[in-house]
Amino acid sequence: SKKDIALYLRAFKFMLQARIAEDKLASLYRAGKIVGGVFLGKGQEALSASLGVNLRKGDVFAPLIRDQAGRLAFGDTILDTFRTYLGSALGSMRGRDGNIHRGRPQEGYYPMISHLGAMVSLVSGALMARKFRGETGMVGATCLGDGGTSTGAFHEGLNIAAVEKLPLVLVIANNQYAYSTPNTRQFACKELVDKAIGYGVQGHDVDGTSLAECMRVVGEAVESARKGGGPQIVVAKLLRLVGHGEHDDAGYIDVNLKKASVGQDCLVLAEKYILNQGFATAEEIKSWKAEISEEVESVAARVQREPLPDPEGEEWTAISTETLRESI
Amino acid sequence: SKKDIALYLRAFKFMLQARIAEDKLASLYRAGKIVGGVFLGKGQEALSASLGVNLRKGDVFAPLIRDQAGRLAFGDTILDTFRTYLGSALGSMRGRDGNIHRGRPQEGYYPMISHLGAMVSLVSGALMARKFRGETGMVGATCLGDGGTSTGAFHEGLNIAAVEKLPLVLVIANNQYAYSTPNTRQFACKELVDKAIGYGVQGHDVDGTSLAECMRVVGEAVESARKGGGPQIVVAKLLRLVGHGEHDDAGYIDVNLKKASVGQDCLVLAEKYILNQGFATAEEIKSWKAEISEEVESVAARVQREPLPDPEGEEWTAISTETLRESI
Amino acid sequence: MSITYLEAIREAQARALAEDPRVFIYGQDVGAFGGAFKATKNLLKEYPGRVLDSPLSEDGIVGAAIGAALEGMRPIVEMQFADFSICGFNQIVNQAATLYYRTGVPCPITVRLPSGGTEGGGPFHSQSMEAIYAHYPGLIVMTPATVEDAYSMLLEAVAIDDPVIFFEHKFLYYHLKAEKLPEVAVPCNKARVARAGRDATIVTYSAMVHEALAAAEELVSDGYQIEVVDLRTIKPLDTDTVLASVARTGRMLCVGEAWPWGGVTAEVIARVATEGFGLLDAPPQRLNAKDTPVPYHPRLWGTHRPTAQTIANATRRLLKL
Amino acid sequence: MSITYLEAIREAQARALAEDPRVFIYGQDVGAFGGAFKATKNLLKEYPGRVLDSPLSEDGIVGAAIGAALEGMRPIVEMQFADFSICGFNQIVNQAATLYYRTGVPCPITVRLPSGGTEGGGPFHSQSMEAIYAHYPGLIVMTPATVEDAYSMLLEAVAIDDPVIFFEHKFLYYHLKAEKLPEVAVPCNKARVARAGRDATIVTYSAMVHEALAAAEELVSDGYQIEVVDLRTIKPLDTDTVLASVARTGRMLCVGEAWPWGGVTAEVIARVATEGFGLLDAPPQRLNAKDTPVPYHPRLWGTHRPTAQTIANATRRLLKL
Ligand SMILES: Cc1ncc(C[n+]2csc(CCOP(=O)(O)OP(=O)(O)O)c2C)c(N)n1
Ligand SMILES: Cc1ncc(C[n+]2csc(CCOP(=O)(O)OP(=O)(O)O)c2C)c(N)n1
Ligand SMILES: [Mg+2]
Ligand SMILES: [Mg+2]
Repeated sequence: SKKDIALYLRAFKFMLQARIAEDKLASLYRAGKIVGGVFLGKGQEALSASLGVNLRKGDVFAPLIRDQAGRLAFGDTILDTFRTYLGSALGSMRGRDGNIHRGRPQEGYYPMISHLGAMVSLVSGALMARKFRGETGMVGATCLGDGGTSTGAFHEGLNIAAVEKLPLVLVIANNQYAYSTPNTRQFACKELVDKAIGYGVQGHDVDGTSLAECMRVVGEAVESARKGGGPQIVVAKLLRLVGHGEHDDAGYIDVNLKKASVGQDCLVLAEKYILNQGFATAEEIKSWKAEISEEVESVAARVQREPLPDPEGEEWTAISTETLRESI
Repeated sequence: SKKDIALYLRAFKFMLQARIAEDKLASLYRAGKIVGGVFLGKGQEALSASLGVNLRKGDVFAPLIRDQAGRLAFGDTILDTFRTYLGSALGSMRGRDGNIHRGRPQEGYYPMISHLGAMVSLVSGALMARKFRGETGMVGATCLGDGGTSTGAFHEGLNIAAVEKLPLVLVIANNQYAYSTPNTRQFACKELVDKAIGYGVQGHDVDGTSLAECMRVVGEAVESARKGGGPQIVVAKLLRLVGHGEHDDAGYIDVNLKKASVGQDCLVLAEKYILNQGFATAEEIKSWKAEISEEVESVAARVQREPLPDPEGEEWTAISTETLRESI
Repeated sequence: MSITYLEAIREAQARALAEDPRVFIYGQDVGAFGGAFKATKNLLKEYPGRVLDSPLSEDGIVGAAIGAALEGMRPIVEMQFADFSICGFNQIVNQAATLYYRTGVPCPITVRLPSGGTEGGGPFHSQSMEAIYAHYPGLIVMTPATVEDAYSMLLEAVAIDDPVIFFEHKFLYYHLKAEKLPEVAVPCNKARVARAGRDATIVTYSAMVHEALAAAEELVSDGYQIEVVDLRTIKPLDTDTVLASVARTGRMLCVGEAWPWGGVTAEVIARVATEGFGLLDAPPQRLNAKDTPVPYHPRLWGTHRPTAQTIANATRRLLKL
Repeated sequence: MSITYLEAIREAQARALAEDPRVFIYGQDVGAFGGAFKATKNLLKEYPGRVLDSPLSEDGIVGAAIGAALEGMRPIVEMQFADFSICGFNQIVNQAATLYYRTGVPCPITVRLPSGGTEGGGPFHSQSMEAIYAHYPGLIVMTPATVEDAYSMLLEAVAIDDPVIFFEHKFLYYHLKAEKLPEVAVPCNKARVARAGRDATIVTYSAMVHEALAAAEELVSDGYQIEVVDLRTIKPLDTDTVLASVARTGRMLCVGEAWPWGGVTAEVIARVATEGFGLLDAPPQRLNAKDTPVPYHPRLWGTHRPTAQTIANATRRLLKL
């Protein structure tokens, strides 16, 4: 349908934005302009974008490491992405936190902490709050990797969501590795989606390299959660097409996986698909890329001219209540 | 077979010992002779004994709150049980820890810490050590309740056992409540055994009120772990027939559950079964009870005459290496 | 009418539920059962839907409370025992405590921890964990010693926008009584001179306040007037009140039920030594629990923790220095 | 040939594996990959089957190590960052640390924690958690500051029957170098006078030792000779060496990279104030990280932690007191 095509293209554009923005972040990292690390979602944009475009204002979203596409689709900006990576004082994290630890809780966009699994119960709690207020029709979404499913936090958070029958959508990107650790050293079930029944939640699996499939399956999962179907887990099979971070050459990735269909680039496939289906012309896509590249370049340049955080101006406190602050 | 009957009666005697010993512990608690708390396994003896009698020297066993029967079957004594509850200086915990926090690690009998779920990974690690040394044919067993399955520690420990294909037998007593919390507030899967597939381990369920069933199913699980079948979880349905502890009147327990078959007393059923099958006569059973009661009474009397821990004599240190001790 | 420390905690929660629709209670067995210690007794009946039994999942419980707080609620979490809060420690210190600093959005959760030693409690139902929480930036750590403080400080905890770790002492639950609940409250960040004195200051908090007061009473017969300062809240810590007392007495003994290394007593001495060195006529002293797990048997436990007796002896030694 | 702090840690593990068949290494990515920081590089190749990649499960990793230790092994656990050890905290402080006291059976595990701040590390990859581990009874807490100590103390950690928390500082990994590895080792429970002085003592540990030494160097031009004491191990803490130094100088500044409340600096000041009050010619001072999460941007981080500059200034103030 027209609507589906429009939504597909919307998702595709967020994939493009994410890919182009992240390529730029990588080059800034190589140029020594970004310290700490840069963590990319290359190969996972279709899954992440599919989630983002299926969420609305009023939903809650706690993305993870490789969700640049989904973040943008949920309302995050390339500007704040670069501000956070470069530690601009004007970014939402004000240089206090950086890179993927980015969000605006007041807008339902939660900044991850590094400890994997910890966001699952957070989103469940947010949904409990909505339930208290009798709000319906909204969902809470969060993302995790194959490694993240081994954390106790994932287990406790998902179980709470199941017990409370909350509209949680937990998207698990099985990109075959947790840093260097392959699935075989991470879990022993045949498929991660086999975990669903043990929590009493609905399980979906999907080919993470296909934007069309991700749009369909993630769309169904979000829809079903919205309709009161309770927690949903979506497990996508795909491959991380970059290092764990830009410091990592990913030499440990099995070449056969790279050659296999799981190793295909979802962006390349989506572009092919668009052309085959005649959703858009090569020229149009080319112009989209050009536009985005231009925006990314100008944002990168702008942010590098922005004020850095000022240690002197900082209020060095972790306490919001002024009367309860002390300097030790 | 003769062997089966003998083993059944062995298990039954441990059930009797546990029941009679625990009744005495309860009365000592009511008499104010035991401080802190007393936690009984009433209604769970069949399951616990079935595990204990299927273990051997050289196996590892980390029992939990309601495993008096299994503890005795694994080699623990009524004497050390009372010493630990009464804090005797001669007990294996020397008054430093008490009640169900009892064990002798040097004999593969691990003392639980209170934090539920924590023993699962401990037993997995013990089995990893045996694997390093190329030892086979032994198993490691541990127990948990329905509530314990909600802990991250359970999840991480079981997953590690699955990844390493360890001979772990995890016996889950679903006694319908975690303290006052019913299953409906604890998990949302239809059956706890549904969790097995999500870990890639073998799952068994069993009627925990039937000693014959427990012997068969737990026996199979232990056997299969011994033979290299990897981790096994056994989920038993039964009902806690006492309070969470002796301080608790368990007024929250649904009367319908008490009336239902899940609410039957496994000890009463086993005794009936023995008589029906002609495994033993009423007189024999009577004499067993008498013997055990006598032992329990004499142990209780003896332990109350034993030296209490002496604060002066105590070496107040948590460090085994003398050169690294300090007094602060 | 007289009310216990435990009842005061129950009353404070009832009032918080009554006055603020954003408040709810989440924890193991807190619902119909009323909690392991009955601190939420009848609250579910009085406030249907606002007192929820949780699964056995401390990490998940705290995480959920934080998420609910982000959506405008004021969750009160009850841990069944402080000792088990360790399983929710990551969510508290890394998620709740960092949120305001990282995002400017506060995290108004209150975590109630039934804490401290009792007869037969043993290593895992007796811990005093205030120091490890206070070490982390971003938390308010309250340690009420009286019925009045248990009530007013818990109400304050719920009202505060920052995450509050509320240490309620199990040893005080039943036997500590007051005639009535306070109308006016001393702000939680002010320490209290629990007994005025002249010869030495004992700085302490929570259940040890009562041991210290008994010791001070005993020392009267030796002809000494001992001042006892109840910190009430250990983070932020009211150093000024402590310094003012030491300025009067010139001598300080810090007493805590927790383990010595890096405990409240170390922090207090560090502050007084750096800021009030000149006020001290003798070296400041500290008395803590022994540096081992909390033993099960009452005879061992009675020696493991400071008592009126050992506090009195330590004070006598201090007075001779 | 020259060897880095990180290589020393790798060499110590290689030697432990070579000399003791009970030793194995367990942690995330420690196998073929050689660990996030390459501290176990090639060890799997050299010791097949004895370096195991774990799932992403800190609680399970530590629990498994404890179980293996009970069965006679000597596990070395690598946490990918110290910050994530919080997820294994319960197993460390309640299981490993209580085992000997409860049962008389020791628990010989070593937990390696890549710790401390670096540029761009941010709130969750920069923490200095030594104080919360030291607060619990039953643990040995090592904080090596030199290549030699990283090597010899790690070997000692593996040999010790008690659980050892081994804080290796990420900031020292690559740039700190030594000519060769030590043959003889100073026992881990002895502090070290890293620089002799006369006018004041700076007590510190881990990466801050190098900031303190730089500060002492700077103060030479002011005509001061500053003594620097490297604690090496913070639990047990070598109070005698600290007191001996303060006896020489009469002045003490304690410096730590961790948060102030109840940190190493509070513990050291508490000990010196109680046991060495008479040795002090001026109030003891402390300098710590600021009481907020560790910030991401280098400009903020550089102000959050003590540096040679701020240590020098604090020392100047101390010298004027
Ligand atoms: C509790 C915890 N332990 C360890 C880490 C360090 N760490 C960061 S990312 C990562 C691998 C994550 O793998 P996965 O969950 O599969 O996500 P992916 O990186 O593949 O997207 C690890 C081990 C962490 N962040 N949190
Ligand atoms: C991590 C943790 N949280 C809370 C507790 C307090 N607690 C002790 S027993 C118990 C209920 C356990 O229920 P279940 O696991 O079903 O075992 P059961 O008592 O029914 O045998 C609770 C909540 C604990 N021991 N550990
Ligand atoms: Mg992955
Ligand atoms: Mg139960």
